[in-house]
Order: sequence, then C-alpha cells, then structure tokens
Amino acid sequence: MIRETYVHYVAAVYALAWIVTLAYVVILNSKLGRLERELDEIAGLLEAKADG
Amino acid sequence: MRDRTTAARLDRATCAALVTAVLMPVALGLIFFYVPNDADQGFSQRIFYFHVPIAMTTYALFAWGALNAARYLWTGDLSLDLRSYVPMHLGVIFGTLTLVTGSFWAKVSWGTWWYWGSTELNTFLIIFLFYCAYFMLRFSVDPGEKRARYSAVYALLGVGLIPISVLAVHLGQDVIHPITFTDHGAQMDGSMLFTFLMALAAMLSLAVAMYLVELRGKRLDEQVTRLRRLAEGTR
Amino acid sequence: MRRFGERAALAGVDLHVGEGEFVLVTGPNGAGKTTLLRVLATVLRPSEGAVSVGGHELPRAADKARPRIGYVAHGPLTYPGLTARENLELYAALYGVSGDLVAPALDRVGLDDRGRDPVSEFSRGMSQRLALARACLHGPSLLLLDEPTAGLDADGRDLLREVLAEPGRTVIVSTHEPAWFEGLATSEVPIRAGRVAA
Amino acid sequence: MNRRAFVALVRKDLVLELRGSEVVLAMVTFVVASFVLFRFGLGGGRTAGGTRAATGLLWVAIVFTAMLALARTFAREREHAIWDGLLAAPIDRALIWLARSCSTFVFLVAVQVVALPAFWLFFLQDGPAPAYGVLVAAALLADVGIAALGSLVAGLASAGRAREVLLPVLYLPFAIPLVLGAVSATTGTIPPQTSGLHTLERLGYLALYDTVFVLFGWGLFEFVVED
Repeated sequence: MIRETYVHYVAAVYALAWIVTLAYVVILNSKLGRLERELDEIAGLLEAKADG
Repeated sequence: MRDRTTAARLDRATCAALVTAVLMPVALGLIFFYVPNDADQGFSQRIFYFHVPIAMTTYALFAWGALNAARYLWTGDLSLDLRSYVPMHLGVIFGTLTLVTGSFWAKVSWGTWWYWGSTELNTFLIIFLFYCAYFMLRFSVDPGEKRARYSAVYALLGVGLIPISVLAVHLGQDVIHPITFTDHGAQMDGSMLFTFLMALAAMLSLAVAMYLVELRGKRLDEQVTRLRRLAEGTR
Repeated sequence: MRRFGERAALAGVDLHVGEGEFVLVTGPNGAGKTTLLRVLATVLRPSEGAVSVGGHELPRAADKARPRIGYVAHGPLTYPGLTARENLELYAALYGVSGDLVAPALDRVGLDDRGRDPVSEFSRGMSQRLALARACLHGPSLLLLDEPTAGLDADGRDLLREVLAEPGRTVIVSTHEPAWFEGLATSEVPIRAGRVAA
Repeated sequence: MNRRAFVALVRKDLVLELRGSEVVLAMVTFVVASFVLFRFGLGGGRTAGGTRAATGLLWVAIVFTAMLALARTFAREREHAIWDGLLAAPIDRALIWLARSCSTFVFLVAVQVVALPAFWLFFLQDGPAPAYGVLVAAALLADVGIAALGSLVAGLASAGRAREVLLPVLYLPFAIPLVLGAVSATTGTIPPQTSGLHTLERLGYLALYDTVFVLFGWGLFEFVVED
C-alpha cells in the first residue's frame, strides 16, 4: 500500500476544519446582522409610540 | 446600565479567541514541520493530530452540556438551559467533523471509507445518533421551562449511554467485524505526544471561544425578543 | 406565578383562604382559574412565588399536603376501561385508604347500582359524580373543584350541594355560575388575565 | 416504597390490557410477520451465516416490536387526561414509572412467549442453534432494559408534537448497544461456540445495562412527568 498518495486526504482534513470554522463565523455574522435589523425595527416602533 | 457580566464575558470570549489564534498556528506548525513521519503510515498519519483532538473536544462538549443539564435540574436556573444547549449544539458540529475526518483516517489507515473494526468510530457513531435525537426532542417541544427540563433529562441519559456504548462496541467486536484486527494504539514518542497535546489544546480553546460567542448570540436573541414584546406593548 | 413558555398564565395572585372557608373563583375563560387550581392541587409546580396548603409549602412538602387535598378537574380523571368500583379501588390504594370506603362513596353519589359497569358507559353527569366520589374518598380537608356544575343534571346538582354543604372542609370552586353557590360561598375572588381583579 | 399503590398501578395496566388488548396482540402479529419477512428475505435461511444472521434478526425484531408497546405506554393517561389524577395522589412520581416499566416488561415477556418458539420454528429447526437457555436469559435481561428505559423515553416523547416519530428517534440510540450485547451473547453460543466466559461477560453486560437505566429511570422520571 503506497502511503504517499494520501497526502491530499491530509490536506482535505485540515482544509475541512478551517471551512467548518469559517462557516460558523459566517453564520454567526448573519445572525448578528439579523439582530441589528430587528433592533432598528424595535427602535422605530418605540419612536412611533413616543410620538403617537 | 451596562450589565457587568456581559462585559466580563466579552473579555472572556475575546481572550479565548486570542488564545486559539495563538495556539492553532503553533499546533499547525508543529504538525506539518516539526513532528517526524509516522514509521508505519508516513505523512498521512498527520490526520491523527486533528481527527482525535476533534473527537475528544466533541466528548468534552457533550460532557459540559450534560453537566449544565444536571445543574439545571438541580437548581432550576433557566439560564443553565442555554448553557447546556450551546455545548450540545457545538458538540454536534464537532461530531460531524469527527465522523468526516474519521472516514478520511479510515481511508488512510485501512483503505476503506468506514472501518468497522475501529471501536472509536463505532462508539462515536452511537453517541452521534444520540445527540441528533437530543435535537429532535428539543425542536418538538415548545420553548420554555418544560423544554429545558426534558432536554436536560435526555442529555443526562447520554451520560449513561456513553460508557455503555463503549463497552457494547468492545464486547460486540466479534459481531461487528468478524476478523479481529489489533488496533495499533497511539504509541507516540516525545515529539508526537507534544504535538498531539498542542493540537488538542488548540482545538479545545477553539471550542471554548465558539461556545462563548454563541452563548452571547443566544442571549442577544432573548433580549431582542423581550424588547420586541415590550415595544409592541404585549405583556 | 406560573409561566407556560413565554406567557405568564398566573401573575401575582396572592390569596389567603382560611380553614373552613368556601371561596368562589370566577372570571372569563383563560383567566388562569384552572391553572390556579392545578397549582394548589400540587399537579402544577409554580414557576415563581410561594404556595402552601395546610401549612405545607409546595412543591417541597407536596407529599405531606397531597393526602389532605381532593381535586375535581374538568375531566373525571378515571380510566374508561375500568369499572367505577375498580377506579375507586385504584385511588383508594393511591391515597392509602382502606378499600371498604369505596362502596359508601359510590352510595353517597347514587352510583351504587352502577359499580360494576365500566366508566366508558357512563354519561357525563355520572362521570362527574364519580369524580366527586373519587375526590372525597380519602376525606380531604381541602376540596378543589373546577367547574363542578358543568354537565350535572338536576338531582346531580342537589347531590353536589349536599356534599359541599358538609361542614369542616375548606372548599375552593372555580365556576361560571357563582349565583348557584348562594348560601354556601363565604367569599368570591374574581380573576382577570392571571391577576386578582380588584 | 408504597407497595400497595405500586401493585394497584400494575394491576390496572394488566387488567386494561386483558380487557381490550391494545398492545400484546399487535406486538405478536408484528413480530411473527417480521419473522416471515426475514425468512423470505434471507432466502430460506440456509445461507452460510444462516442461523447467526437469523439470531441477529431476532433481536432486531424484538427491539422494533417493543416500540409498539412503548408508543402506547402513557397513551391512556394522555388521551383521557388522567395524568392529573395520578399527579395529585400522594405517591412518589417514580412509582408511576416503576409500575409502568413492570407492566411493559410483562407485555414484552408475554409476546416473547409466542415469539421465541415461532423463531425456533422459522429458523432453528434443523441448522445449528444457539443455546436456548442463553437466548431466554438474554431476552429477559433485554426486556428489563427496554421496559425501564422505554418508559422514561415514552414520557419524554409524549411531550413533543410529533410523538409517534419522536419515540423511535429517542429510543433507538439506546437500543443499539443493547442489541449489540444481546446478539454477541446469543450468536456466541452457536456451534462452534465460544467459551462460556464469553457468554457470561455479555449477559453480565446486559445486566449492567439494565441497572444503569433502571437507576436513570428512577431518578429522572419525576422531572418528566410534570407538564
């Protein structure tokens, strides 16, 4: 069994680890974006309430 | 009024991320440049330095989730429910990573995509199925005190399942994989062990950083929903 | 205080019922009457706040409070597959009282001739009477009734009045027809949206 | 331990089952039907691994049949809203779990009294057969584990929305190590059998499995029962 040909598998494993972490950061980032939009919305509601 | 605990957690989350940022490159450097090739498997044995730490981190996350679940049942403090759910959630992410890297590891070591002879892989499969079931339960009960209680009970059942599965897989080896194949243990000399421990430390600190960040995200979610309810004037 | 998910079913109900009182709890549907009764019956655990029955603080000393509480819920809480007698024998065992209390209990609610029939054949009124017999089987000092008059026929109501008139018992009734309890009730507590309305 | 209440609860389950069998008959038909399916699926069972594979399938059938019983575990209490009656009674909530586990155990054994001879008829008549004593012992030990854990998981599943789907998902991860141990114990006794110690170890494992999940059931059920 020639072992060396498996180099790309090693690379795949480490790449995968990074991809998962990156994906995680991206998902969290989109959550923060959603939260910001919601907060703006709520701020709008409160202002409307204050004026009304 | 700035809530002091979130400020403190902010620092902890940042410093956990910083520790990871330091440890990870060091570990990678060691894995690829410092540690010698494994006598038996040569270069590709280096998958080991990521696959096993990820698996260990998964178990650590599940244990952490179960611990918080037990504390929740004992104290009834609802914030513990979140601190039990987030590690479980991360555990499944790391678990998926373990299974995938595990199949790579099997391909490298034994030439098949899934090596039934390896007790670790099989045990991990059972535990992984269990935690998918945990999420099924969590999604089928409405949020609230009852969901927290039921999730905690099931998380604790996992604590019973892990040793039982390890034992079952060992005992059932003759059934799972008739030709017994001695698993070569991790005979690691000094440099390998050091690299392995560094990789493990890096992986664990990554998990802690992700845990703290996600926890903060979930807390923001709750505060935003509460704000929304107040803004819309519904009690 | 009892919370279901995000909604507070009961918020800030402070109520003191003395020994021997007969309290009517009134209010629209969904006001939290049933939740209040279930918390008092030690079936529901309060999310916040303190509840104590007969001096026993719930939920810690619930097991001391339970033998003294009789609870009539919306449903009869009986197994349709079992006969009336078997249902009461089961509850006699659960409450640790002797089995010979079953016959007089059935007699008391006028079901002595139907003891052998499965509850699945009972009409709503008869099931309600069986529930009354079940709740009083172990001689509770506190009786909780959730809309007991619903589904009762004329003599069923007379029977209910007789049982409720028995002295030496504290009674809390959730009802939509407070007038019917004229002469029995000592006080009335209206509840709106989980709060004691002024 | 409130024996009288416990006996009354178990008797109630058995009487209700005797009167209108909801569970046992369904399980018997299910398990015999699955044997027929396996028999045809295995192509006459004469293949090399015949008896060994068949024994493995027996355990799969037992575990899946048990799910029928677990799905109906708290069905009556839920459908007729009787929970409040049991919760208001002055008994330890774990007693409800213990009584339910025992009645489920009785149902499982009742089904296996029919299923094991049927299994012998279908698969073991002429080929090499596992030791029957070990088969029965393993079945009883497995039933204890299934009943104890199953009652707790059934309580959990009854809370969710899609409870018919939820129960198998919550229960199966726990069935895997059980089947592993049971299959290993019983196939070990098929000639050329392994040492007696091999079988004893596995039966001991099943006993450990039971102990662990009886303890978990006893400890955790009170958290499951309140809504």
